[in-house]
Amino acid sequence: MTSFYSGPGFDFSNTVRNNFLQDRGLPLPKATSTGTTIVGCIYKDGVVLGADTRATEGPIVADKNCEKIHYITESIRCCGAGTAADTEFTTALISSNMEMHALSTGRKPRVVTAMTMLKQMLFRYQGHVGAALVLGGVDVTGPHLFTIAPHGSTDKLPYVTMGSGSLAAMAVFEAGWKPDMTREEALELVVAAISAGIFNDLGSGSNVDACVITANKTEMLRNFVRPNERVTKERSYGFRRGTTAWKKEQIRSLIVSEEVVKHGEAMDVS
Amino acid sequence: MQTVDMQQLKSGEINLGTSIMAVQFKDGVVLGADSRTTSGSYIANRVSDKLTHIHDRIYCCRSGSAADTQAVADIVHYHLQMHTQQSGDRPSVHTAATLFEKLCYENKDALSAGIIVAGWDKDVGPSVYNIPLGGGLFKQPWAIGGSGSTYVYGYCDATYQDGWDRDQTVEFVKNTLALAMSRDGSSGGVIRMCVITEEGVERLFIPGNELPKFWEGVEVLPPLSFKPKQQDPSGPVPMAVEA
Amino acid sequence: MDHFPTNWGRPRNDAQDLYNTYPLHQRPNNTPKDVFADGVQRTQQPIVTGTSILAILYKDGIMMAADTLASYGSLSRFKTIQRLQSVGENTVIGASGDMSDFQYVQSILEELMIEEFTANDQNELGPAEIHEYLSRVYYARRSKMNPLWNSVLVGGKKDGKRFLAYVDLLGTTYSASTLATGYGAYIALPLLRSAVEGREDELTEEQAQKLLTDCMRVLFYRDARSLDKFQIAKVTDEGVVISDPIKLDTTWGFAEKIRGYGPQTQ
Amino acid sequence: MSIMEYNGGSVIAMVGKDCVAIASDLRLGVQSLSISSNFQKIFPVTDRIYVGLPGLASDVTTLHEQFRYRVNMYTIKEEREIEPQTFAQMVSSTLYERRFGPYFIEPVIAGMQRTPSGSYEPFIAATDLIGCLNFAKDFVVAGTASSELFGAAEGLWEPDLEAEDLFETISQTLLNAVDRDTFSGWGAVVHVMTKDKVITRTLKGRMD
Amino acid sequence: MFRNTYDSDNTVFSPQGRLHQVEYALEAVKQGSAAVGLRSKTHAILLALKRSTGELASYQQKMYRIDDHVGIAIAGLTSDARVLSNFMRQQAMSSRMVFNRPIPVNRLVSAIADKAQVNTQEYGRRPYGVGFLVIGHDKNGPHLYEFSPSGNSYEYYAMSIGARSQSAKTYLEKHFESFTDCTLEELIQHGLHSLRETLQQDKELTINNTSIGIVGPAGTHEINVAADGSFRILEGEPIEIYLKSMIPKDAPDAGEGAAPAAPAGDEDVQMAE
Amino acid sequence: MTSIGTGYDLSASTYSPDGRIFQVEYANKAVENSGTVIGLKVKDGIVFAVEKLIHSKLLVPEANKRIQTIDRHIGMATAGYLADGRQIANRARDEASNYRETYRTPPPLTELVTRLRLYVQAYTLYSSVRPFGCSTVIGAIDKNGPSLYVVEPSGIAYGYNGAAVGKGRQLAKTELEKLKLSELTTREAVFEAARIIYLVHDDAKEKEFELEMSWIGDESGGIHLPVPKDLHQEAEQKAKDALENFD
Repeated sequence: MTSFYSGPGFDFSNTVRNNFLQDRGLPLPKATSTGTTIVGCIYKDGVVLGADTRATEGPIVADKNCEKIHYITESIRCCGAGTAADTEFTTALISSNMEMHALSTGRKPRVVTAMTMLKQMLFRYQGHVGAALVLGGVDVTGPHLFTIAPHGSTDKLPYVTMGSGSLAAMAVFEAGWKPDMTREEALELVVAAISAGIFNDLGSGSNVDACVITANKTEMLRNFVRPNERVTKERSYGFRRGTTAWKKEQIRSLIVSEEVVKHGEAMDVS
Repeated sequence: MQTVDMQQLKSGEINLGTSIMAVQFKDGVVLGADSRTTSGSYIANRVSDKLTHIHDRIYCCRSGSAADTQAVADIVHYHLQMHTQQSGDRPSVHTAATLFEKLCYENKDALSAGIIVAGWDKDVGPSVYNIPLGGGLFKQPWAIGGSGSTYVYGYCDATYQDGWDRDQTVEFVKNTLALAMSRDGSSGGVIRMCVITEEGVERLFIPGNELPKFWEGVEVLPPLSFKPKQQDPSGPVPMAVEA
Repeated sequence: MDHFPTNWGRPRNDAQDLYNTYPLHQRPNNTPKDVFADGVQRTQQPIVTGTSILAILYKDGIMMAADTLASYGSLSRFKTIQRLQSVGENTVIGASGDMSDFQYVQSILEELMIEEFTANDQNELGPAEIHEYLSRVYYARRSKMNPLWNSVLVGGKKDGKRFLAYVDLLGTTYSASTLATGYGAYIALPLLRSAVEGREDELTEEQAQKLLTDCMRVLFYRDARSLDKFQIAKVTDEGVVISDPIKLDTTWGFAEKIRGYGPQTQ
Repeated sequence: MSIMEYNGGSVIAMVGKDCVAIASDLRLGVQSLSISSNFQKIFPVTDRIYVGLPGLASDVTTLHEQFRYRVNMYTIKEEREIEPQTFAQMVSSTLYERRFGPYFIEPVIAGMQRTPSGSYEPFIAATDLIGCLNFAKDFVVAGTASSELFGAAEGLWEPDLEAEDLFETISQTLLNAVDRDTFSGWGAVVHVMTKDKVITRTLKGRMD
Repeated sequence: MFRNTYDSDNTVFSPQGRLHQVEYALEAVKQGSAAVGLRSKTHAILLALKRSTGELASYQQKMYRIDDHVGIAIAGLTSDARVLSNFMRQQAMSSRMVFNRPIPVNRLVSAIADKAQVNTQEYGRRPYGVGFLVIGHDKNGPHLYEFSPSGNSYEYYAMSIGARSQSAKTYLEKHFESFTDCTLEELIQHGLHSLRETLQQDKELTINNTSIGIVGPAGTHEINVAADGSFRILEGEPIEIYLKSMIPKDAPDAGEGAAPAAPAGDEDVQMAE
Repeated sequence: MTSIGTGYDLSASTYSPDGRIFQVEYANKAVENSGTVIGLKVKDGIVFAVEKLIHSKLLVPEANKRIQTIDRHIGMATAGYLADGRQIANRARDEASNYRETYRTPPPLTELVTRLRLYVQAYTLYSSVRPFGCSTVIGAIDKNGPSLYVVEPSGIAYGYNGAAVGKGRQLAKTELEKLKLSELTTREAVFEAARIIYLVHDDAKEKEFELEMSWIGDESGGIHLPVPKDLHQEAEQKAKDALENFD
């Protein structure tokens, strides 16, 4: 049972078996992916990030309100698109490393540091770790915004989009972005860009999450806009008790009932 | 893009379709590049900077996979900084180019990178090196690369002359890139240029709406409908018919 | 012996017109089947291609836009190609996809319009009829496994009614107040939808033209097979007007200070 | 056929008012051949955590053992019982470790989470086969009948169901969904957890 | 009968440049019972006299619906009419399928005329032995066409074909200028009067031997007519009311007289103002 | 009439002993009995005019067209059997369309006439068909400017500056010859054409008729269109006036 020992990094012990199964004509299943529209834009005082909240598994909506803006440090956040598990774990790992880095240097970490860690990790996995990221934050050198593609390439731009809805969102930016916007203008533009993705791209949907980062404050605006609220059902579809026939019932009580028996010596319990 | 094939290869990678070039002149070198980054035919970045700082007087132009060329450039940059720290002296362009070549050659199966390295050093003055896909180091007075370069080899051969000054060289780089960008769908956007001389590095920027103009054709293809042409009716009577 | 000169050179085919009941000029032309037909490869992909077409409804009619580029792979091969075409007095069509197929479609539409003209009975084909006809043509060709590789927008205004619809290489059709083909469907359509839907009867010509120009600019920024030169066609009660090529004004200045792709600052 | 359909099986978990339920079918098959009508896919982890493991049967066993091992190690090291939230993270990282050679399991977790005030609140979660967590507020599903379960649950689930009502809703959701899935069925089992007891019922279902 | 050398087949011109076979085919049309067509600026109608071969036989169909907007009345060989009307239906359906538009009526008539011409020029065929009156409406209003086996087709204000059609024609020629502003009821009345002219002595129009075909908006006596006034055939009971509106032939102002006035006391027939 | 009863005149595939094909000659007879059709080729265009005989007053005026359009720039009118005329027009349209399909350019009239006369001639060769009982006046403005032809039932086609077929052709030809056609404008030719038709009809003193005219010229944008209503009326009025003065 060597497999119970788990070292750092990925475990490839199943790959031989899985490849064998695949060769036998059994295709490997799909992982949860965030079809996703994620965006970021620099404004006068900082950075605004935005994301939709739909997760998909093939054509199925797997999660209607997931979180795609991940925490890196207090003033650095990262939106993730692509294979959901990869974006989760990659950002979690870098977040952890950034914390360590901050502790060991004793300084507020910089956005380029996170960017470099992320791109080097993704490049190492040659695109197999399917994370497409929008990294934004403010550090001593000012606001920064990057995209990091799954293969490890980065781009530095004042406004960026990623994910399957990136084209729709980029159209909104290209038509409406201008330098030195106010917080309200930037936020409005980000909401419009995400909404374009939500309403025009099948891989994106539900709500708009936003995050406004300035030099001394980070506002995580979870479900900032909810344009797709489900209307409450007019009638209840609850079943009458006893509808379902069962064959066997077993009840396990979790209440540990103690009977206190008067005894000669108190507190002598073994 | 909704599902991720777990066995995916390097598909959907971001590409620098690119038109890049570097030309040397008496006092230095001029590097130039377009600014388009594509993923398929989507322009992922229309204002990218493909001129990468390697050292004080050495820059490179990148073409091929964005991820690969960035990784290679970062590694060389790291090495040259270490080199400077250890030797206390600026590296030569040749040194930088050699490092690039070594990485590209030894990892030729894993990389897709075509790089032009150019700069100025005190040993030989200006120099331009071309490292094509798969490695190999080729010193040239001028070098072009990327998908757009195939459209302008003829223009470069016909135009380039030794002994140009800075301004002539800049003009040549600008025109060549504009021609390549106008024909290559994978190149476009703005022209970024770097002039590297002993004195320093100067950045030049030509926005997309101010590129040099060349022949583009003026008319659009007329519709198929026809307009009869008037002719002198006193001309020959058509067709002689046997009685 | 077949005594009818018009039948010579045509094999007799009992499956069609057994008793020659068709007028001479309409007899089905029963050309012999190509013996190699089974091994023939049909068009597998477009070669010389045009990119997006955009079209919207507005107050006075419909407006359509297309750039003037025909690409050959990534080569910008022909930069002065008109991809908008008026058909009759009330209709305009625009095509993306294979330009050779589009030219063929233009020629059959020209034939059709001449046929209509020679009938000389004031029964013109309007946009709805032309769209229906095109959908039959495209569907017939895809059913022969030999599609015409286009996405076409058909728009027009006839008898006070605006019409805008789409047909593609499979014969798929649909109609909406905003339409776009190619990359336009991803990039321009979100903008068009939010600007036009629900305001079809309010949008003025100036607003419509500005909207399409803005979308063409965005497309030029983000579509690697596009050009900064385009044409706008409008169809109103006054008929079809296709503009001269318009050059886009574009903005790049914000990028001047960008250095490198990461930590680089010089 | 996908490897996920090789043995068949589906699991669903739902949140109620101060209670949580998790249910699965009982089929074990080899492709279209049914082998067992009493194949348990839901396992107790602690008193207040159940985990459902639909997917490849050999991996069901392997992962169950693996989780048991890791939960025991946690209990020994930490000297406390693992909470559902923590367990979900453990499941997630266990699966992601094998990002490039995954187990063919899509776990579903249901439990009663202890709140700082000492009471319990319902908790459900599911992950995909490489450990992407999905914390839902209503229900989670997995397995070969997942699309049918999504549809049925989307229509039937209501907030704040009492334990007995939750039992009816989850049972009907499961039974109706698996009736439209060839790879699931052959009976079903439901566990309803409240803060002080776990009711386990074996349902009558179609045996075809 | 005089034996003519130049009439044995349709590929021979007579020395005068005539085509006797075609002329004989036109005679075949006259073998059929009469049909009358006329139009106002809102309606076009057909009226036809149906024959029955005997007490036990039904009346022969004289009218066919081609499409929503087109109908025909026939005179001559019924079997030829079937072939041609079927062809017309195909043409009409093809126009709807390919262009999503009702076929322009003139083109439909030209199509069968072109088809008929072939049979006048090639050996081994005979010209069709049937004539049509075609009514239809399009954006230019109602139309009436005559198609004949010679391959000719013309648009008329009013026309009649078939046996003794000349008498009907005489009536029509006398009154056609007033048709333009007629109501549907007046138009039918005129039609019935002219159709009556073709009857043999001692016969009269009844609900059994008369068919009426209409395109145009619903008349006062009609119910369940589509809003676009598509083609419908009236037979049997519904035409009773129209037959009643006829002015008896021996009445002083009937038949040859001036435009019929509304019968006194009959409120169903309204005169146009 | 040496032909009748000899048996040499019963088929288009039969020569008479003196080398004539009587069926073709008979076909010409059909043409000679029909309403007059004239065509004028002038400096900058073509004008057609037809004497449309009215066989019934029930006919809708202006509805039954005798002049047909072959292509945007080609028009034609026939005299003789009208159904045959339409057959020829349909063939001409097919040929024009075929030419366009092959060469992607509007067909020149010479080419079209060549094809058309071969078609007509084929019907003079066999006993299985009869020749066309109509003559065709066809005209166009193409890349060589205006041109005008007549295709006869024999398959012969001549180019003309002024053409006339049908009953009144002799008088019409005499009138046409008086005109300086190469100096007339298309608009002027409309008046002349109307006058000639009225003149030849008057000569025959026959049934009612209707004048139908079309033109191809600068004013019609180089395409074949009916003469505009007002111009048509003006020309018709002038023709009537001229006739009265003439009498």
